[in-house]
Amino acid sequence: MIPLYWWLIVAAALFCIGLYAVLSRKNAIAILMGVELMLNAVNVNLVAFWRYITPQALTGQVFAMFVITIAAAEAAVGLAIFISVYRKHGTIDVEKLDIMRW
Amino acid sequence: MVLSEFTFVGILVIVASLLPIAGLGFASLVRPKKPNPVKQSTYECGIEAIGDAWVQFRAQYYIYALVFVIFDIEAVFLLPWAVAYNQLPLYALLEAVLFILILVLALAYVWRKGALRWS
Amino acid sequence: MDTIVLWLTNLIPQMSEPVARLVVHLVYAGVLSFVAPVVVVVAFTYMERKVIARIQDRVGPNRAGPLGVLQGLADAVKMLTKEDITPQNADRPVYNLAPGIAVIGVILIYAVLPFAPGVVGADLNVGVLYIVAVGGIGTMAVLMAGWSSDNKYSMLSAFRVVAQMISYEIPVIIALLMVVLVAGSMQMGEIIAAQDVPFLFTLPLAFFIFFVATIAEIGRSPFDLLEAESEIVAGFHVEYSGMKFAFFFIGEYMHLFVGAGLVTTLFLGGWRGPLLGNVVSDASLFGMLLGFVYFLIKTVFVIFLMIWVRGTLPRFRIDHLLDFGWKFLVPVGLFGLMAVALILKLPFLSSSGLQWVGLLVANVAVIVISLALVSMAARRSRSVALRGVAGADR
Amino acid sequence: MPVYQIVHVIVFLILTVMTLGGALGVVVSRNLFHSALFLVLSFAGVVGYYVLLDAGFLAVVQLLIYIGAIAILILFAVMLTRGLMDKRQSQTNQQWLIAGLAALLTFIVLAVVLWQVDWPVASEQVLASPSMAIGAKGSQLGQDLLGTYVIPFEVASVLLFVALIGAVILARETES
Repeated sequence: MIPLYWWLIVAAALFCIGLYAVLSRKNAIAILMGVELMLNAVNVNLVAFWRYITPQALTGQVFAMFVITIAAAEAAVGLAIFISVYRKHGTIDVEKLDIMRW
Repeated sequence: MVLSEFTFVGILVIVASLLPIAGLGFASLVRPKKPNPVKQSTYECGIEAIGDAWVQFRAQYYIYALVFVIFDIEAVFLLPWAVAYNQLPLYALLEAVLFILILVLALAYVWRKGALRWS
Repeated sequence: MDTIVLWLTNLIPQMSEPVARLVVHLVYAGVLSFVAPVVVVVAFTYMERKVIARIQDRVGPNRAGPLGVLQGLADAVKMLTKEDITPQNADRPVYNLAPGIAVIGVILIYAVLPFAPGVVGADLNVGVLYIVAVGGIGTMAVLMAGWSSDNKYSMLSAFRVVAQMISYEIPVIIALLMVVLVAGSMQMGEIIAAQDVPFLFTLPLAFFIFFVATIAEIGRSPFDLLEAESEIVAGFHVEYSGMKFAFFFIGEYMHLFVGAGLVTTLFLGGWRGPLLGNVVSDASLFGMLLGFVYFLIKTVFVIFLMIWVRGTLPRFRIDHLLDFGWKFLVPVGLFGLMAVALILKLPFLSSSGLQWVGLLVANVAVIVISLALVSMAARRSRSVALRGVAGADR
Repeated sequence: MPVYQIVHVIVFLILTVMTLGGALGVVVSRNLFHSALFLVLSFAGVVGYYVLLDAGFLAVVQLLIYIGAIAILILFAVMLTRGLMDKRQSQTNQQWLIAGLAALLTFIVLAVVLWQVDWPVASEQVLASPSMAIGAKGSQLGQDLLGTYVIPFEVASVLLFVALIGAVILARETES
């Protein structure tokens, strides 16, 4: 069987790529994609821990299901906000959307 | 673990992806290839296309996708319930009905607000 | 599958069991991805043309071969030798990937479809959910094709088609939920085993919703907005030609067959039929053949129904189409689902015979009530509209 | 090592290339539509991971929700909000170098820690028979959801309700 830490390291790599996307991209939708990548990494971790440490109880899978639910709700609301902002300001570049700053 | 029930699905993905490759590969041997600018221009009913393909589309399409996502997740929660229904006591009925009713309420709200209207 | 593996290991004794299984899987996958498309497309385009011609009082194809049976092959040759034109500004990688993904997504659904007792690629525990999930791949292909063609019409059409496909996915899931609730399983084999009385008779509401929504998912008339020639040229695949167009076409007919096959499996008892199981054993090769014949008869009948619908009904308008899905099928389905769940828990309906009657009554009641409500609403909106016209006259 | 284990490792490596390659594609690609498609590739790799981890139900849920729903939503949003699609324009802000270093550093720290820790992995015979979320008949997951996790189950419904209403109000075209 594949050792547990392989899964964890892959998930960590996925998480960090997502983190980089969130920190560096200009476009709000690209930032949201980064967040989705991070949530996926978390899910891989949860399922890997379930499989290797407590395969008798379904806790890990149930948690992953709730994470997916929240990811979907977050994407739905987030993208709705972007569309609404785009309609008002004509851009979703987060660097230009700083009217709230002053 | 030794042979997951998904093994066949994996095999099918690989074999099925050979179909387009084989089809397009064979076709590229027999078909003619004489491109010219008129042929390769965008076809919009014969009129010359103005601008690129991007025009402002209605956000209404997005609303349908939104409602769809929410109901999709509901289904994911209800399917395990449906499979386990025979083993569950009576209160499972009430819990699930509550779950469904909240979503019916959401649908009713969106409907009343006119978000599902294609004006 | 087990029967075939056993037969193969008996035929070639040197072969070990896992190797035989792998060989059977590979051959079956090959049949599904290379033989099935050709057979399905040739057979059902011919059938569709003939039936539609009969409905419209024409003869249909009659030139290529006796009675025109070779028409499909002639079309295939034509498609192969057509030039492949790519628009100048197309997003090439995406443009080239889309048709392949469309056809692979459909072929993947065949993995869980039981053609005969024991003849199924993978009888997944989550079979029903798998069908819905894999259907989403087709949606992705449509969006890719519409976007990459760099054409306003194909993009508009992609939006429409995707809105339609996702809107009708929800009714499909609700109908499936009813089936799963009664069968107590998502596995196709178990669902067939639970149909001592086909679900068509115990869950007519689910059958109706699933049938209509399947037609819409496949995008056939009266839900063929993607091909509304008069409005959006020819849909998201305007810019495709030759073999790439052919793959969308193959995908559509493969989807037609698998949709009808799913209706058969979920509501008409699948490969079950008289003599099978009591006189002829399921596990024998003859039993498999008989089951396949039963499956094929039912599936062809369902396809005939779909063609009949196409020949009879006019096309929907996009707003009516979306309204029909969201404001009729979804709420009715949800109330039907709650009614079915209630019936299954009623203590005085504990015997299975009484339960079937109860389910039937509940289903019919939901259908009647919803139709009454709809006709009431329609009468009201009509009278409002009439009053508007009268007011305008005055 | 038995053959199936080798196959297992090969499949794992292919899936890793898909997942991480897709994720890198999301970050690197200048065309936002391509980014979204790379995201789908990455999700597809995760579907494979779940299958390898014997979580068949979650694999299908991932396919249904992430690829069938969330990715469609993102693609719709990309198609609805043009802007920043210009290939000549930079897609990253000025702090990309720092962000990259931070992400790399986080990864190195995490990888070292994860590699060093002695995980309390269950015994061989427990590992051999993981619990099935959904069996051919009956579902442990359904019993858990309506038993132990019934409150989160109902709260999820409320969350979806609120998300739907909020998102619809935000995204609606206001009549003018």
